[in-house]
Amino acid sequence: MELSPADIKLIVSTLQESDYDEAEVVVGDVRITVARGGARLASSALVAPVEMAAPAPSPVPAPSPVPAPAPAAAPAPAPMTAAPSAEPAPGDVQVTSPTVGVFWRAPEPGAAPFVQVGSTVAVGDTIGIVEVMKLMSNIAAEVAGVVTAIYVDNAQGVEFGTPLVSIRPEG
Amino acid sequence: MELSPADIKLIVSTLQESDYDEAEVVVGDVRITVARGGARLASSALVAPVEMAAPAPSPVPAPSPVPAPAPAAAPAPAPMTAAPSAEPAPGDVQVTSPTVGVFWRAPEPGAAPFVQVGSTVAVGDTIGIVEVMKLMSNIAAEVAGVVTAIYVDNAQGVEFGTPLVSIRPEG
Amino acid sequence: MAEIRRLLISNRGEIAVRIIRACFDEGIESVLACSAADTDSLAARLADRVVVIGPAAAGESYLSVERVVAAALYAECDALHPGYGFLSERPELVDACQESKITYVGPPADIMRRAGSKLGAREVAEQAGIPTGKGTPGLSSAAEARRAAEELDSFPLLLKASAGGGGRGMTIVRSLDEVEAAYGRSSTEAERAFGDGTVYFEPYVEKARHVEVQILADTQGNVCHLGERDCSTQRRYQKIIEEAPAVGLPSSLIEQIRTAAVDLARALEYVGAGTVEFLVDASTHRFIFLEVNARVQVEHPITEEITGVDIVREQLRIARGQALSFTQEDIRLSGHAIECRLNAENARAGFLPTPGTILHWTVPQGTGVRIDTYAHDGAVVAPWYDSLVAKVIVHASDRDAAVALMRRTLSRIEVDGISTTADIHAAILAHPDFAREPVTTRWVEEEFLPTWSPAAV
Amino acid sequence: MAEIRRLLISNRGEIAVRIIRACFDEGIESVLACSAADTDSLAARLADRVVVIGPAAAGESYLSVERVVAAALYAECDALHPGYGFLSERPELVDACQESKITYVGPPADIMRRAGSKLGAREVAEQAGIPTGKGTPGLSSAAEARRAAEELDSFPLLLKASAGGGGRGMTIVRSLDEVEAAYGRSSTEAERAFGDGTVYFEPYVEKARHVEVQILADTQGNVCHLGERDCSTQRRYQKIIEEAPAVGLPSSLIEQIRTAAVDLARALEYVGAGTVEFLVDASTHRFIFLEVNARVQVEHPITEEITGVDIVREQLRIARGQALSFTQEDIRLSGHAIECRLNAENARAGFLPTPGTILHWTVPQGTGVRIDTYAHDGAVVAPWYDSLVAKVIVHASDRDAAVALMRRTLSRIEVDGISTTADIHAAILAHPDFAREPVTTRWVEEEFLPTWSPAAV
Repeated sequence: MELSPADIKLIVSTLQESDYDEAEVVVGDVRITVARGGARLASSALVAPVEMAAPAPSPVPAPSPVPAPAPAAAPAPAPMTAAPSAEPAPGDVQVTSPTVGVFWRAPEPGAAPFVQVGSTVAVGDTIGIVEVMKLMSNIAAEVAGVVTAIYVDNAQGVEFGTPLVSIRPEG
Repeated sequence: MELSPADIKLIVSTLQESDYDEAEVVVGDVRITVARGGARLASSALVAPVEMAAPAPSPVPAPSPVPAPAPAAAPAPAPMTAAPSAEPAPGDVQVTSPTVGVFWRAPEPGAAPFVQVGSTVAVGDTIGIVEVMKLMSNIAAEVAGVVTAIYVDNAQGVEFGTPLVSIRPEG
Repeated sequence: MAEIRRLLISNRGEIAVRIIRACFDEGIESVLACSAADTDSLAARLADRVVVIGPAAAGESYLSVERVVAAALYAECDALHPGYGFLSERPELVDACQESKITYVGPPADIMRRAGSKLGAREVAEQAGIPTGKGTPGLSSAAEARRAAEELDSFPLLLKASAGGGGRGMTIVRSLDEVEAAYGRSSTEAERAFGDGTVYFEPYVEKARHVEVQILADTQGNVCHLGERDCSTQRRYQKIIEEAPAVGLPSSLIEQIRTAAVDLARALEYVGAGTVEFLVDASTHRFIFLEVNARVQVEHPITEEITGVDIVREQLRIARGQALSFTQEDIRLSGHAIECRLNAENARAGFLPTPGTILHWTVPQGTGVRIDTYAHDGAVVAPWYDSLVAKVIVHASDRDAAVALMRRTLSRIEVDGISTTADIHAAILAHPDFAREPVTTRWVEEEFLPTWSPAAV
Repeated sequence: MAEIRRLLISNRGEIAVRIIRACFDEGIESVLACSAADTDSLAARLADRVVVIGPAAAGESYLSVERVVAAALYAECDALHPGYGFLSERPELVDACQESKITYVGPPADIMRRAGSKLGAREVAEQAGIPTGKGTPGLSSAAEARRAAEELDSFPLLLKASAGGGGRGMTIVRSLDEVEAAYGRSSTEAERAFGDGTVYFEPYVEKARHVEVQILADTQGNVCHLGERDCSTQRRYQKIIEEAPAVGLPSSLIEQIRTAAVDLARALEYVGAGTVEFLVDASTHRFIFLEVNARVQVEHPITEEITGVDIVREQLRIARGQALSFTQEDIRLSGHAIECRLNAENARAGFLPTPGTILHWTVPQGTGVRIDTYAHDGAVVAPWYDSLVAKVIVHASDRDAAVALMRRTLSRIEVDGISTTADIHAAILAHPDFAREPVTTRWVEEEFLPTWSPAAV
């Protein structure tokens, strides 16, 4: 890995925003050591380097298990909600929206949602509907497995490529 | 990774804006150690001496402004000739012009040129003169060796960085 | 009055940038509805918000009425500007906007339907006393086409598609023998391109100039023209250089053409920005009505330059229900403007499109030089869409000065990473025929290209 | 008449781009003399040719009279434009150009010498009956400074350097005790910055507005003013926002100031573009002459916007020996223009310069918005030179509209990779004091910054 001065700047500002009073980052022949609030600079020459791990990615927000009412008398779509940062767990398969539109988790208002976190799905099972104007598109599971995350609430607007659910393949 | 003075400036100003009272950044043979607010410079004092090695000065030798006896009735400089594509042979050292100006291969009109291809030069030997307005700069060989190429004709205009000659180091 | 606070732009490239500029000027929030291929485009950078509506393929993004309207609802836009091309002349989009209470920046659906059918518009023109090509009605079979050609009995004829534009579906027919094959070709191409295979005959004018009049009409009954453009420099019915005004024609003829355009707009009860296209016989100076384009035109900037009117801002005014910001008497044409369409094409290799990443983009800055583009260092010319990269527009005191300024401008354009048509533009502008006066519509193909680069013909 | 076919630009950044534009307009070949740090700059891209004159350090490139003239000879230029800063007010460059038969775009050397010395110019102004600061002559020692201060006996006083500008060498002296330390500081700074340690006293005006008049004078005796600019929004004597015209002052006062500027230009037998700077006491509305800037000014675009005159092209006309393209009667001031200097600085960290590579550069396009810059994606803000990255200029119908347009423009600027002063500009424009009327020269430091960001004071 090659670091540029801009990278060093980024690292220092990352450390700056962290809680750490002392830190050392060694990447190849680059070593960055910082200390504050009375902490002393433990010289790298004297101690083993403390590897400052990159912060873990923010956990995916738990999807609301509440099955909200779906189409029929469709309410105005929830507008412009920022897509949640959706990083699937390694090996999980993400299903994304094929179009701009509104995501419906259940076939009709009051009905049970197609899937919940923990549901087992087969290939082709419907996991939700994306409505574009009055056109309903069934969204199908591309793999068989267990639903591990649902990223979008019922009746929420989605864009092309917005992650909808994650599935951990079975077998 | 190679640091320029601008990079060092960037790193120091990054640290400056941070909360850290002590910091050390080591990149290859460059070590930047800072401390403030009563903090002591712990590391470098205990280990190696502070090696705030500034990058090597620009490779261009300081031209000696020795007034060389130059063209009496100076012809107009040959204008805007595209710099010949000058790729030195591996291992050869290129001498480049320290300034925009006119290159003179001989100390005066009609005199023998300072060097020819095949000439042997010692460190500091004059290989030509670059005239900028009426100021003459002797261009000196930085290494001892044999002249392997001369890229610029007599009285030809050169820019900063234009390759003038190549020298194959001896020994 | 319909207030416009947030406007969806269902387009891409330079026209999206142009519309965002008008939004900025009007204090309107701009939302770009774009495909997944365009999320890093200049328009996406400049827009206040971006909604990704579908994958790169236009059919599932820019050409989907449903997705475009869904994006407008999703982003809570109160208006929609379709630009040109894509859905800009689809009455279904206008209807869908109306249903969703979104102000459509363009003519109402019924007017668009009337203006959009060439046969229908020709009928209205005839009723208004405007010369038309005295062509046939729509032809529904090769046999009918043959009968019609026999009846007309004056070749050459031109087979044209009633729907759509851009030269698609057009075929020149020089004898009776060619009719049936030509019918098949035209009708199939029209069906494929516009979903409507209706074609018809018009007399074909050998030496013709394409002259079109820019119209602006508001909902309060004001109809103004902004002078005319000459778009005769074409290759395969595609405009490549446009000029305003049209020079080298009798002023009485120009006056008749402008009046005809306004008359037709009134007869159509037209609302919005529109262009009425005419063909002028270069020898007889007779003109005939061709068609109406019910949207902003690619070449609108040259009219903006010679009139000082901002056509896209006027579109927004009209959409809000406001009156035009000027009257016909306010319009004074000043100087001469030329536009060169810089396409990502290699003219010397049969105008092969050259999509790719622009590695280096340098265009000169100068007084009277305007460059409408989405290009910059690192911009992607996507293979999915048309090849127009930049419109190079100059404005100077007269045609000679404009030609000189355009030549100087083109000579300073540097592009790496893609081929552009800058070289053919420069060659056309340097040609004595072009320098003397505007050329006719077949000049590029018949006179210029064969000597410039045989491969390009 | 001296024809100009090829012009050397011995400058960099946005002003080099600006001069290249004027060359394009005038049909002049542009040659950029640049340092090794600037060979990939926008100016280098736009110039017809580039000559590398030395390493990044300005002393061995942009500040070397010899190298700049050598570059002009090398590239066979017949004229040289120095821009602003660097060598633009060095009579030695003018002399060297004359020796080499290169047309210098600027005043003759003797006029530049006369105008460039503040003390000398003040003397000419006094003879012409123009109010001056009634200051002292040049002071050659701390003791002399103390005697002069005792004699004047009215504090506060301002110690100023006779040479140079940009606020360097200026010190406010509020009591006799401070004189000697202040003298040492000012004189040393002036010596270091301009090679001339001469300083002098002027009365210090607490609430002052900086008003300057743009002058254009040709070799045929025509002297015109293009109205005035208000440049009171300063930090540490550095202009950060400029406006044209100066509003909120009695029109009779403005008239006097404009007349004084023209009178002074005539008294100096001035030739070229120049700026006459005045200080206006915001309470008494009395004005005094400050100094002459014998070159194009950073803030010249706002004057171009309200007058329609292209100042750089007029400089080229004057250099060729042509008459100005207009008369004083032709000049009509229209609307209000504002310029914000976007610097690569972190205002919240004491205006620390932030050189680096611009990773992302997006500025809005809009009517009345002009951005003079060398920035683009990937452009390098070099640590070697000043931090001005872009001049954001707006022009609207009146001051309120211009302030609103500037705020909208700033809100749409996106820059990554470097810090810019866009945030502080936006905050100043949003401040009720600024919105009401132009502020005074100490307002930013004394009123605005302490509440905005204590770190920035």
